[in-house]
Amino acid sequence: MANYPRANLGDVSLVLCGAAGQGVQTVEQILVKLAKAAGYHVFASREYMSRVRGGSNSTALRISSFPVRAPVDRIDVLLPLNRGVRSHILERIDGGTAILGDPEELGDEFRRWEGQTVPVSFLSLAREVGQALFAGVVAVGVLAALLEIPREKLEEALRRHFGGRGTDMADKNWAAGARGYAEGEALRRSGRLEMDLVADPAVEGAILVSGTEAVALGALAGGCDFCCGYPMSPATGVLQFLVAQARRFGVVTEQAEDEIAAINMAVGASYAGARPLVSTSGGGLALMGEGISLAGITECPVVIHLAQRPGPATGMATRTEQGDLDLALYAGHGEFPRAIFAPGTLEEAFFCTQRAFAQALKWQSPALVLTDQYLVDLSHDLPIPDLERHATGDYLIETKEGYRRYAYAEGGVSPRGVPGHGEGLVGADSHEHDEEGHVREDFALRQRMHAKRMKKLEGLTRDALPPVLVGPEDHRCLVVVWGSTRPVGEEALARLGRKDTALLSFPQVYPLPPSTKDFLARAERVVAVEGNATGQFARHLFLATGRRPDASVRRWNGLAFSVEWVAQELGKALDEGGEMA
Amino acid sequence: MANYPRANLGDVSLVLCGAAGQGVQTVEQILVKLAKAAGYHVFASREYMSRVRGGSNSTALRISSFPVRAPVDRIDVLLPLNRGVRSHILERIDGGTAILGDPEELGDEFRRWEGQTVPVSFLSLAREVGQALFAGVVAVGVLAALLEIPREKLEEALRRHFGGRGTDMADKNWAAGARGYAEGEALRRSGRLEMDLVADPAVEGAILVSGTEAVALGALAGGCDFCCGYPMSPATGVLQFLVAQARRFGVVTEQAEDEIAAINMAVGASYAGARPLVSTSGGGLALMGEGISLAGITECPVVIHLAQRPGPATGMATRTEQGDLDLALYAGHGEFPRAIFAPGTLEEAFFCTQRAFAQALKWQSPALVLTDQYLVDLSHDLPIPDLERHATGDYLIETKEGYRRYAYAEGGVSPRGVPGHGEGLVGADSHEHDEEGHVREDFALRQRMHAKRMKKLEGLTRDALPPVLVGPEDHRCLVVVWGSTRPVGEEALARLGRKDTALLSFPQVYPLPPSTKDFLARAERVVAVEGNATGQFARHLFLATGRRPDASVRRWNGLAFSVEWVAQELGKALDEGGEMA
Amino acid sequence: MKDPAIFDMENPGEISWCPGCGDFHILEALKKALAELDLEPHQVVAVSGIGQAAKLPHYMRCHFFNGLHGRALSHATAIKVSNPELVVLAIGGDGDMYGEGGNHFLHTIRRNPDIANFVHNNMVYGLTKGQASPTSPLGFRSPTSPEGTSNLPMNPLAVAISLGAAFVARAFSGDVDKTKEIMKRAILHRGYALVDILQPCVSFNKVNTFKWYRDNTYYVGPEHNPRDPQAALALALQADRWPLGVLFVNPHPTFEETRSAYGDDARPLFRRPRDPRGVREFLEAHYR
Amino acid sequence: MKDPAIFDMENPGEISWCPGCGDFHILEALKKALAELDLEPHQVVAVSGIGQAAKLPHYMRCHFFNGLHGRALSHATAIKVSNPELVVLAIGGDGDMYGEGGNHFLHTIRRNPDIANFVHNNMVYGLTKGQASPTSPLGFRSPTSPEGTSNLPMNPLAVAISLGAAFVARAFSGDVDKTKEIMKRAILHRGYALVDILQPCVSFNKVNTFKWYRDNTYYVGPEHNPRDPQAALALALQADRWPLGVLFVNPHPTFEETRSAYGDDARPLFRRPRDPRGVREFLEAHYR
Ligand SMILES: Cc1ncc(C[n+]2csc(CCOP(=O)(O)OP(=O)(O)O)c2C)c(N)n1
Ligand SMILES: Cc1ncc(C[n+]2csc(CCOP(=O)(O)OP(=O)(O)O)c2C)c(N)n1
Ligand code: SF4
Ligand code: SF4
Ligand SMILES: [Mg+2]
Ligand SMILES: [Mg+2]
Repeated sequence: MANYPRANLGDVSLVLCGAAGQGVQTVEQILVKLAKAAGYHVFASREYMSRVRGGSNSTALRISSFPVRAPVDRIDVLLPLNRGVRSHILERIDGGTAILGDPEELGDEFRRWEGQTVPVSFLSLAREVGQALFAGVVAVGVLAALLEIPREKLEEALRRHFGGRGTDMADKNWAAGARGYAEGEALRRSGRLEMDLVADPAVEGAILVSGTEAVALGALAGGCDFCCGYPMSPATGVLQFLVAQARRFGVVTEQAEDEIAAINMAVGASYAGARPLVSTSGGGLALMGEGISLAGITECPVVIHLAQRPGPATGMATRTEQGDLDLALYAGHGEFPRAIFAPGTLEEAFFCTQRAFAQALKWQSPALVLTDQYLVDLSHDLPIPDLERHATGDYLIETKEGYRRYAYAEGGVSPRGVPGHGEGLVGADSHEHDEEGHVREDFALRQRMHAKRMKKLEGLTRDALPPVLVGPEDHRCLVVVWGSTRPVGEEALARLGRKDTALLSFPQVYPLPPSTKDFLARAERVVAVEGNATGQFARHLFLATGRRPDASVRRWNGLAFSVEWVAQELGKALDEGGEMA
Repeated sequence: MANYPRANLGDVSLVLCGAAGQGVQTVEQILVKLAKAAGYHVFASREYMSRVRGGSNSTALRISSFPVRAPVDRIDVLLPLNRGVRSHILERIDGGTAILGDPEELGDEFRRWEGQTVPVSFLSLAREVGQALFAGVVAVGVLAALLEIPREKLEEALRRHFGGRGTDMADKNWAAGARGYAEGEALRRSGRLEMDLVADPAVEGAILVSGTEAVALGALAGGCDFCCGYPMSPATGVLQFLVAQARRFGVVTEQAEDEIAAINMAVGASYAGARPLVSTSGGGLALMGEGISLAGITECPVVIHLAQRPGPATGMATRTEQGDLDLALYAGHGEFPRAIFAPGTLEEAFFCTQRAFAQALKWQSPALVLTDQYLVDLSHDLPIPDLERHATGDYLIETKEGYRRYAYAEGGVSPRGVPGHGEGLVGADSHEHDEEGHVREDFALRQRMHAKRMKKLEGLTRDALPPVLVGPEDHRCLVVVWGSTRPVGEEALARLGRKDTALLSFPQVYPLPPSTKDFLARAERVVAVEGNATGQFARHLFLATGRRPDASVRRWNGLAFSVEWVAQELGKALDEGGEMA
Repeated sequence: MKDPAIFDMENPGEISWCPGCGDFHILEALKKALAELDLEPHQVVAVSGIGQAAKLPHYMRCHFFNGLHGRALSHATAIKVSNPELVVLAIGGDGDMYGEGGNHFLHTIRRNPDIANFVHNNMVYGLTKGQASPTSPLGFRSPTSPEGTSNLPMNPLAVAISLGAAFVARAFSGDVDKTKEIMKRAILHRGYALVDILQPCVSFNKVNTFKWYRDNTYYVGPEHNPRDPQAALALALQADRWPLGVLFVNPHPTFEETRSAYGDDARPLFRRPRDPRGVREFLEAHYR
Repeated sequence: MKDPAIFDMENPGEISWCPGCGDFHILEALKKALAELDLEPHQVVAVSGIGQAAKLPHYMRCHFFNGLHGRALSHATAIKVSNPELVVLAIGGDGDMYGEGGNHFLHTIRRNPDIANFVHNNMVYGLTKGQASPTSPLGFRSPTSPEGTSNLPMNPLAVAISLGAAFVARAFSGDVDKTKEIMKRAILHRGYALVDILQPCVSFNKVNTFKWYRDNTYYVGPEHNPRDPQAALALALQADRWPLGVLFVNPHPTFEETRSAYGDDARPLFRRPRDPRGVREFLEAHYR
């Protein structure tokens, strides 16, 4: 009956739904690893409610013969582990969707789509092994068989995953998986549901990481050795990752009492020579402004990971948005230089975070890395990034007697010493200060010191990452994206197949390199795609270049962009029909 | 020998210097009142160090036959109460300056200007009355005589000022004042020092207030009945004023434990129907972002007075700057409407603060009033402003059963109820919420509610105060100023006497009214004057209008602009020679 | 005495607490307490922060202000002082009140507004999935303390008593009836009243379970004199078994009572006429 | 034992404290304490917030970090844990440490970094000109409390003891010698050590003057057992006369000692090589 990939497509889009705490993530984790091991490219993204148990969350997987990096609305196979699937998922069901579900659990919920439903008795199969809890693993088995993953691989994966909980648990899970596998094979044989994907040898050797992991590992590659933070979705993962790896990588970690303690500990650590990272979301950043300003005047390098979610205030705690660019640009009182990165891909998440450390250290300034819930929670396969090439120096000197921390310097960068390294005394001061860091009310000194600090903005600008152009050099139209919207923009453009249009993506959003202006000047029509209501990046681009995007594609409902939606909206916007920015 | 006003001028510029805690402010207060009572216009501004005792502070007075509203570099009479006068004052001494000082205290400090020095034995005269402490009052007496203020007026003023400390103190102070008066008369008669000012009958009935008082009284005129804050220069005065008047005006006041408590108390108070004001400086505002964002999503009107000082971080605690416009524009995470006022005169300080309440209440949004150390600490005479005309409604309804706080409404404004007023239940929520204020994860609802809130920005824009044009309608050049730089810009322009140039001043900086664009478009050359290093307002104007000022005049050394300096810089900038913005 | 059902939601959406969570019992106790005090929904404002506990106001019919993580005490104080006629409750978790909100906890006690502060103390961060909280026991393993937390657990009762709090009590959510009684006393008490409510978190705290609380707590008897700070502190610091009940009572003037704005006028702020003419008169009298 | 003069500034600018201020004595005691502990300027980091007290690091020769109002404990903790070889002092006023910084005060005590916290407690906001502070006595009149503050004064010692602080002491700046001795013990103590130093503010506190402190304080005798929390609390809460000296000692592992980053490597962080190859190996081993 149903055969995937659909015609002319190379990937299967699989959506798993379930209540919080019900194991959707376990299913996802095992399945994704299995699929990758089988040589398929995998892409997984998640959306979930702000609750610990119950509700209905979903994971969208794309399993593919070629690399996939963006979510689609299209659902090929929907696997609802329990009833109560929410309308934004149901709306995506089309005539080509197969629903793989247990009638016992779902009851009437999918009555409308009876013809497309492939009933599988996950629950009773699970109960045969022990209890209903195993239903998820049964589902893994079914899908593994459908994906033609060898049975031994499934066994191996399940035993590895559950091995830590004792052999009995491993046995039972494998038993559940095996039952599912048999069911899946039967489905396949019956022709009711088939998936035919071609493995790609390039997947061999690739790694599979999430956005959270890419940011945290990028930080480690940048020499991060201090991480403190206060839990806040969707930023907590980065802190927790570094806590878990603290011993291995020698990272001092601590859960702070609040965000103010976190940023101030980071500045203190930096003064003492550590390379601190702070991970937070918008509400936390809104509390950190004073501390960031302190980093500015004391010239202490600190890196802040800002994982965005919809605001204002608590907003939508587990959803996604790109609504805090303005905040990142202007957080903190007074004027001081900073750098802001906005990785669009996992490669960029590694590299930009590493680079944030390098730039912070080089220019003795705060640096921010902006991600969002969508980005930190997605994962896909990618080649191991080359992190050695971008290793950062430590830019530290051994101080001598008479050392002056804020010695006047061309370019604004005074040689940085830390207490305990050399004979000098190292001062730092939040007031306007003299070269030693002592508070002094001198108006000419003020002007000089402020200019010295601001001078570093020139260096940061020289070092700024150039925007990435994808598509024809001789384009007429330009689609600009920043941060996590890059891949969805790319795939949407590819889908539109327009030869006249290129995509320009900004892994660094501040300072913008001078080349930005040329890029924008060359295009006849510019369309900005971003995940907020007011067009913050479009405004920011205008400020930097004098070119106001002609139209924009914006979404701010808490959900990530999909390829189809962006393609549709871009289609309109590129044809001059779009909303004016 | 010395005769003031100097040729072609109508005012005397008098600078008093002294250590903190040494009574310069007492001298200023009494003198200014006396001069005003004598029918002179008075203008006083202060600059001081961040310390409790010692150092050297100064007050600059202009006593005048016509209204004066800005500080000048020119010093006609310098009165150093003690040695240690700082270089930024000494640099302003010119050939026309008379130095009125006690050789016993000053020693060699003014040797360079021996010929211009008029020795007065303040200290020995003071000791004759009792102790050196009275030297300041002796000086008041000298100056009163020089200003031809009747002796009885001096006596009355001194007795009133010191009456609270007992008759003995009043008598002694009057004795000191009388000795000074005699000395001053002698000086006058000898022709060594003369001041000839013409009284202006218009001064009669005028009031004399400081920027701090104008903001606080403007707040009261806006119905302010709640004020909390955490002490921070230069914002503390507004809180302390309202504390002092709490009983009279029925204002609930409290010194909070920190700025976060202050802003959150304000939001809570607003929810319960109060009209809260919070007064802080940049460092405090940097901590309040989350609370402001809460006001945004809960739609609770709050007014924040932001008295700027130089940053980053502690910066220069008692100095002035216009460096926090960006912060005011973007503080808080997520997107929500706000209004930002920036009074340039004391009349505007009254009116803008009152208006901030009116707009906050009408549009259920946070409103900010930006001042700076220079503005809050200056004072001058002005006619009693008409505050009744601008009285604000309370925009409150009595709720009915089934009341929904966030009911959908054209224009974005839901009828506002408060708990305890009517039968309805009133909810407020920091999450994205439904019409009752309950948290609900619904993507369409999110989009709708966010749009409803943002819609209010249109109303705020319609209501926005227009910029004020001073000078010829048919100008070729336009000088733009915001906030406290307005009067200095006006006087500087007047001094330049250019017929081709007008001044455009912005009492409201966000949202900017659409007319802004026309104003800027009409001018051939636009020069922005502002007190920060990076040209924040120029950037902001560009964003709103697409017109980038052609040049700018900026200062960020912690001191207020002076008429002479602005005139000089404007002269250059208007003639295309100025620095490009 | 009213029917607790008047506090039930008209359209109860899904409650997002985990089945078996102690929060349900606290909600039940609260509705009963309010009803037994003869209060109606429009007299009560439930103020909360962010966390699982802090969702409570969404599950109860009354006025509510669900603000920011850690700031409920600031909001509640201001609401009460702006309208002293309201019964104001500040509700939240241990992370909310003692972690992010720790400074407001300290200073609200000193300020003494007439509010009741109910802290659902599950010794863990529930909503953000299991990190250690300020009250987590030493050695508590969590995603931010995989080797066990090394921070000493905070004793909120001892801190509150040290600060001279007006009313300090501890309850256990597993005992709805007694919790309700303690809540009633807290609400009736003039001034700031802390009730630290021990609450099992079935999802993330496997140490301090229902059984653990039951086995390690007892009610203080009538022999305890709650006006005696030393005795109260001794109880609060008791580590082997944790006393439940009202440990400390220290009546003193409330924040509202000491505001001069209420010196000559008892009306809530929103009921007062505001007229800029007063400012004109003041200017005429003092600034000419 | 070194010469305290090694801590004198080479180019002493003007000191902006008022003549007669207790801050001078605290500075003197501190220099002596460090010298007697045989410490040199390059071994010591003076960390402070903002306030009159917090200006101290500008008047002493050593490393210094003069950060933000209220945040010195966060800075000091991080400096110590980033380089445990340094002697780290956190210095500030009562407003700084107990007001704006109250939350860090609570949680730094729980965290227990090996730092000494010297609080110049003048019971007033000096730098901002005389507002009431968290420790101001009830009824203290100030520009923000003209009718007298109604907030109960905070007892920082009792709070610290309630939280199980490692070391809690009170000193009086008027007695340089004893203050110096207490400082030495605080610096030597492993873990967080609070010394609340009673300090006259001649400009703004006309209540708690030098004489007032002298008349209302006494030193605890050797009969006091500082390991006994109940006894320590009783002393801390004593209201008629205020005990000076070390009230409480509760040794337990420090923050630095419990960081796994120091499990296998004692070097300060800045001395460690950082090599992204470790990340590659980790990726190869776990993410393929
Ligand atoms: C400023 C800020 N920081 C962090 C968060 C994330 N956050 C929400 S709830 C919570 C902790 C919840 O723990 P607790 O207060 O104990 O409540 P519980 O869920 O255990 O009932 C945190 C850290 C937030 N919402 N706001
Ligand atoms: C965030 C912030 N809020 C407020 C201030 C203003 N401020 C500086 S020092 C101070 C209080 C000083 O009192 P205390 O800490 O007791 O020190 P003291 O001057 O009495 O020694 C305040 C409120 C500030 N610098 N930063
Ligand atoms: S996570 Fe814990 S506290 Fe939160 S609802 Fe579940 S059981 Fe209750
Ligand atoms: S104001 Fe008080 S604390 Fe500050 S220096 Fe002067 S006397 Fe000392
Ligand atoms: Mg909790
Ligand atoms: Mg103090």
